Amino acid sequence: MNAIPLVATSPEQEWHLPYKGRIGMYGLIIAESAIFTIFVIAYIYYIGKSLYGPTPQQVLDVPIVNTICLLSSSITIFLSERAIERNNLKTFGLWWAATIALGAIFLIGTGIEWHKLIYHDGLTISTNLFGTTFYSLVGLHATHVVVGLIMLTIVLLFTLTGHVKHEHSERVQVLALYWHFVDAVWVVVFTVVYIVGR
Amino acid sequence: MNEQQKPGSHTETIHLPAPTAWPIVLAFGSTLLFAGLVTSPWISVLGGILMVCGAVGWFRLVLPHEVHEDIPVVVEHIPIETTRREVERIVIPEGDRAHLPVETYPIISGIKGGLAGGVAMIPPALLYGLIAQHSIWYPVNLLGGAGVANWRNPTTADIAAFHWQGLLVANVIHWTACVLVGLLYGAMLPMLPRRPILLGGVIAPVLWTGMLHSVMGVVNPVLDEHIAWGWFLISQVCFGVVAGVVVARQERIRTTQSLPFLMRMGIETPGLVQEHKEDDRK
Amino acid sequence: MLPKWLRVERIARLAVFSALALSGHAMAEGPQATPSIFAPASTPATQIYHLSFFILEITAAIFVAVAGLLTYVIIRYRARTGDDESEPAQVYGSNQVELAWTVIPILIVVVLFLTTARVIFAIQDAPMPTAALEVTAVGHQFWWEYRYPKQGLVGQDFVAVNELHVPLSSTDHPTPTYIKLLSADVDHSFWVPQLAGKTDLIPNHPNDTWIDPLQSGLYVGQCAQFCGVQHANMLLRVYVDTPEQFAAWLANQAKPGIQDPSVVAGRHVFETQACMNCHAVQGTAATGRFGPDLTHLMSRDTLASGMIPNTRDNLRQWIKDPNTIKPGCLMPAMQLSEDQLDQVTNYLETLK
Amino acid sequence: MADQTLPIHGALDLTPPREREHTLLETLHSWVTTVDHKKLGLMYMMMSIFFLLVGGAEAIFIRIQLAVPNNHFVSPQTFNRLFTMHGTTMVFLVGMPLVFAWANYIVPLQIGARDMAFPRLNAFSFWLTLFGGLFLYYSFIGGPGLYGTGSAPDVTWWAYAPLTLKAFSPGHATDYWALALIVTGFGTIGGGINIIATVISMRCKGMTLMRMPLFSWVMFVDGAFVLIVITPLTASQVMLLIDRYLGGHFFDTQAGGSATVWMHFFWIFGHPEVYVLVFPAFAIASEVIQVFSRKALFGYPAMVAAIIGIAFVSVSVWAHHMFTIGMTSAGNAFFVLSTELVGIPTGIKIFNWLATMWGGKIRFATPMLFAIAFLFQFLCAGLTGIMLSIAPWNWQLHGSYFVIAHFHYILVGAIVFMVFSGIYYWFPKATGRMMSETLGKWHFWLFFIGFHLTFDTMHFVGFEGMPRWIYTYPADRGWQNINLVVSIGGLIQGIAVLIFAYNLISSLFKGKIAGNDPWDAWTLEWATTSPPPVYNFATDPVVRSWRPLWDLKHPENPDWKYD
Ligand code: HEA
Ligand code: HEA
Ligand code: HEC
Ligand code: CUA
Ligand SMILES: [Cu+2]
Repeated sequence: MNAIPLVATSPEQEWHLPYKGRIGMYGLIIAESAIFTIFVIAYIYYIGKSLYGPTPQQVLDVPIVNTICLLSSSITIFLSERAIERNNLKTFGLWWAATIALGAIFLIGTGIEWHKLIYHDGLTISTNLFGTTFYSLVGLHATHVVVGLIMLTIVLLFTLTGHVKHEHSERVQVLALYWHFVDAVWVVVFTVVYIVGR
Repeated sequence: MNEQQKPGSHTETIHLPAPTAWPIVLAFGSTLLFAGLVTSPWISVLGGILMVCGAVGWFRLVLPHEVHEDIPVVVEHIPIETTRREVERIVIPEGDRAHLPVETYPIISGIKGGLAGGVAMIPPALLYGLIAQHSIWYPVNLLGGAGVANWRNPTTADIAAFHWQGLLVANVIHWTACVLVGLLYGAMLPMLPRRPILLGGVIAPVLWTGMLHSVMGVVNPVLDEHIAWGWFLISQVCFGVVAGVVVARQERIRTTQSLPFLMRMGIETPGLVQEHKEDDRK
Repeated sequence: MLPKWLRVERIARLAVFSALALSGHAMAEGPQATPSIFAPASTPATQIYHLSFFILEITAAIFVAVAGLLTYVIIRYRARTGDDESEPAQVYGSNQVELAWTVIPILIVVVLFLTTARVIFAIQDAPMPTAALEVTAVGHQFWWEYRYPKQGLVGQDFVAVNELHVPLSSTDHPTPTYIKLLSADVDHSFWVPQLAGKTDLIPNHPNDTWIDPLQSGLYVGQCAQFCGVQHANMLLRVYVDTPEQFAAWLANQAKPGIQDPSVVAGRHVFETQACMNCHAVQGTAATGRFGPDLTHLMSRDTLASGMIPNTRDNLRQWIKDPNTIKPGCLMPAMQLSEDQLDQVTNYLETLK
Repeated sequence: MADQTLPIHGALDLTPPREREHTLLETLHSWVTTVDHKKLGLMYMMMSIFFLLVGGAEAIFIRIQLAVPNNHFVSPQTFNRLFTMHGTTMVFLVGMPLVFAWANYIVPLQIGARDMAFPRLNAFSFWLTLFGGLFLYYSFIGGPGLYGTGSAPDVTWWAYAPLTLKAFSPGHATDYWALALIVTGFGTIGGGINIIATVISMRCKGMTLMRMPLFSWVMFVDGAFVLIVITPLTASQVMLLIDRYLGGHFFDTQAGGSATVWMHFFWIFGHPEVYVLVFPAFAIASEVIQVFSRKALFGYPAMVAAIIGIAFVSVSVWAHHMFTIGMTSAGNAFFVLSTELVGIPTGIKIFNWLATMWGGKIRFATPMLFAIAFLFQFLCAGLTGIMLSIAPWNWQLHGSYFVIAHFHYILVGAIVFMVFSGIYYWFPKATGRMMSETLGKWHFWLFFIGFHLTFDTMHFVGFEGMPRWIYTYPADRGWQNINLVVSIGGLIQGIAVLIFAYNLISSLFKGKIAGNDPWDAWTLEWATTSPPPVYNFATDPVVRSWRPLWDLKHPENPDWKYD
């Protein structure tokens, strides 16, 4: 048999594979989780091992407000996801902006905390083991928040100029997934640094 | 993203992502960003600038929709054929095909056989302990002794006393080994030509007892010094017979003994397995 | 009647030895110039040796079985010329066969693991007998420091360098040496194959190891963890002394440095040319800890951790410019004049 | 139409056929801006082959220095750079790009897709990998190191702390190591994300996961696996840079930091990494052995389970590289057990390949020669690995040339052999021409002889107490005879590789025209032209089994009836 005949694809045959953007983001999340895990393990291993310098009990205040802001931003972004699914672009934009605002508050709060630690308590990354592990872990997380906020802001700008439409909702959800991840990491970091480590 | 083939037509266009230089720009910028740390900070600055350019350029390629290039295509039939047209088949005598399908459950029957054998071999072992040292813990500790902390040059009295770590380790070793060997019985007993109980239940334990005897000096010298190989052999044969019988019953081995070896081996090949009809496979 | 395993071991040993004969060394007892792991002379090394033969037998059996099957297959099932019209019967698998060749390796692994665990506990958790000598070894880039505690009534703690002396032990009256392993800078590893497996020296992470040498003589080894430029020349020399030899050595090492008035000029050079910043000589003002203790320099057979014989010329050349002998070591050329070199060499030669 | 449900159309590009010559600039431009998985796959492959020659040259220099005792061919400083760069190059600039070369070129073709899921990310990942590699080599000429200007990393590829801290490695040598690998690491992450998204979201119709060719399954697991493998190294390197630049104390033992933490983190990366490197060899073996034995793979579901099993178990074994650092006896015992358990799914794979060949009609073309050698060599290497997993024996063998012999047996004897096998097998598809069988056989036999001369004998000098990382050895140790033989074998390997390079290039121009399916194979890539058009298939294929072409070639005995 030489020629391969054509067969029309039957309409009942379903062939749905997951959206590749979402899978890609899961892949990124897996990779990032591994990085964070290593920093968390280092943090936990080095608890109490500083030979000198300020200890967590002495200088750390639990950042309740920051945490509430960041975790609520997960709720706001979830609400915006639902909005764009229903084609409520205005609602979407509002909740999206709220997310950015809450994230920004978190960052500012972190900055204030660090300012106090550095200038008031004399704790820098090179002071002692606690300083090294603290700034590395929290800083790594903060970098991810920064990157996330930049991406969210770009989307906000596109929304304001009217370029974001209902058909982009899957892409938006992928970005929101990243933001949820950043929040989930904060839960772990918060527990390890401010609860377990103190 | 490509158009559906319309029957009979011979040209179409396919959309593929367009080639672009932004990825290499972004990559180069990223590298320079890091390279500045070991050369000059200005390299990092240059890297940063290139990164921003690359990122912006790339974004504009994918937002709001991907930029494509169109490639026209001519559809041509490609023959898929081979010179080796025939496919041989493993030949099975006609009469035996009537036995199909032979479904065995080597895993379940193996586990059951192993556990049953494991239970069966405990009484002789404990009996030996009672007779030789008046203690059922004696054989337990011989097996599990390595688990007892600071177990160095133990006296016979030590070995005859109760140690919970020894009991724990002995149980772990015992049940692991029993299940594993049971599984092996489940897999291989059907393959044996005749008298599976004799081969599997008696000859095999003799063989593995011999092997263990030859290496026990290295594996566990304490056990090697104190073990009574006769009693050991008896308990192994108990295991073998009971496990063999349980497995043979479960897999209806006696009736399968008349089948050719390939069938007893569970080989999946055309002629020996159920054929799927065409509509099953979508 | 020899246990069966021992007989098999003899065959295996014969095979390995004939292979090792490639490098032209007979397997003798006692210390050798080629530090082979198959010539153990101490209890931990011997335990490892027996275990290794067991493992070799099992892996050899697996190899013979699988490689044999492979060889059979490629010969028996090769395509014959002209036979190109049909495909062979397609076989997709067999659950029974998969189960069988999964379970058999698991059983082998169980046996291997139980045996190995036993030997681990026997070596690592062996209790220290009271008659043991305790020495602390400190690894430096690229030399070895050995601190001996006070030995009964003899003098004081002292520091030996690069050549470790330990007492001979025996199976009925064991006098092992327990070595605590520390590091002053980076990671090192203490490996004298005929005496024991290696253990690393890691800063801020004390380790210990023990040896139980059953034949006297000089055993060689070297640092087995990359520690910098001259890792290759951080050689080990372990002298297993008879009781008399050991007692004599101990007595000498515990004494302070000999103060010979005829070399006062050289000692002056030593003390003014910054030598004493790095080096110590017991009983003098020199108390440097960065470099080796030189109190009994002349009691050593070699210089620079086993690299060169301890002769006057070598010593002089070393002090003149260590980098001509051990390029990259941490002692700089001290820019001494020829006269100063002669004087300081004379001085050092009195430090017996 | 009852019999066929597999429409496959290769097609020719209609843009005016070969009407004008492309200028060199246009050709370069097309390669530099490409996002096509095939071109990128070929670029990854070219990068790997280039760095294989560079790393191999470094190996040859190492062997010349070690051929005789007390040699002065290179200084100790240069030697330490040579082996560090040799190891780092071979693992990160040869082994890792090879993973992406194979995955990129072949997986989309085998699963009937047009391209990878993220073509631009693909290009980005490649360029990051290449630039990272070039940056690493820039260290030879840029920046002052510990011993003068222009020094490459010289701290072994393990880069153990505290040797790598500023106190013991001033200058930038270690920084080049960390920074260059962070750059390539990001490329690796991008590549891994691409692979998993492609396999999950881009399979053609009818290709359920259990109908994927095993090659694609193995590369899929590899792509997912690499995401959690390279990232611990990236994290550790960031920590190292924090210590070196920002005064951090992660590994600073004077401040309470720990050298052993680096060890754990490095090997949590390092052991799974070697499985990442070997998976393509498994993937290629699965294809080549089937086609050249003319039989379906024995035990497909077991092979899938085994590869997943190996990936999972291998994350629990890392401390078998650390048996000598003074872990507790219980810790040591645990890692002995977990390491040996990894041998079980691996053994299953070897047995399944054996069973595939059993009852077949084996053709000894060059790809199959390399695959058969691979089977023997991987068996040996696995068994020496088991020897190394026995902790007390490891206390003797660790840090000695026995370990080097073990891992070169796999890295060269399994991976490089299968890479050659794969190149001979797929070169016709990628270029439309066959490679020379005669030269191929010369290449195989010379490389085989050289390989065994070098790495068989190397085991023995490990038994005799020769440690790693030494630039020379004294004459009275008795190691010189074996070292000489090892070095000669290395030179023979070099000649063989040069023959291969010549074969590769000359076949591009003078090779026999291959046609679509020169090997009479059964996976989708053989159903399109050689080389494939840029869009791979004109229409999406539909499949019913993991050997779609077998089904078409043998309509009375298709796979889907029996599996
Ligand atoms: C994929 C991995 C890989 C491969 C293929 C190889 C291949 C080889 N390796 Fe390597 N090796 C490693 C990975 C690898 N190695 C690693 C990870 C280390 C550890 C590093 C460390 O401890 O830090 C190591 C270490 C190592 C050492 C130990 C160094 C030491 O501890 O002091 C030695 C010693 O002999 C060695 C030898 C060889 C040889 C002879 C080859 C041969 O197979 C090479 C064959 C030769 C060629 C392929 C080259 C042929 C080409 C030419 C000659 C032409 C050149 C022309 C131009 C450049 C234009 N290797
Ligand atoms: C491709 C890479 C690759 C692969 C697949 C492996 C596979 C294995 N390796 Fe290897 N290894 C390396 C690359 C690799 N290794 C490298 C690069 C290093 C050194 C790095 C450095 O120090 O620089 C190293 C070092 C290394 C060490 C540390 C040595 C030391 O430094 O002290 C150990 C110790 O356990 C080890 C063990 C094993 C084992 C048990 C396997 C197993 O997976 C093998 C399993 C296979 C088999 C067992 C054979 C087939 C099975 C059967 C026939 C079934 C029957 C068998 C049994 C029942 C056991 N390897
Ligand atoms: C900056 C430190 C430093 C100074 C100053 C220094 N040394 Fe050293 N010296 C060392 C180190 C470190 C070693 C060990 C070298 C090695 O083996 O790697 C050493 C080794 C030696 C040895 C060999 C010891 C042995 O047993 O092998 C001698 C002898 C010696 N030094 C003498 C001197 C003299 C004499 C001077 C002064 C003129 C001097 N040193 C100055 C650091 C120093
Ligand atoms: Cu000390 Cu290597
Ligand atoms: Cu490993």
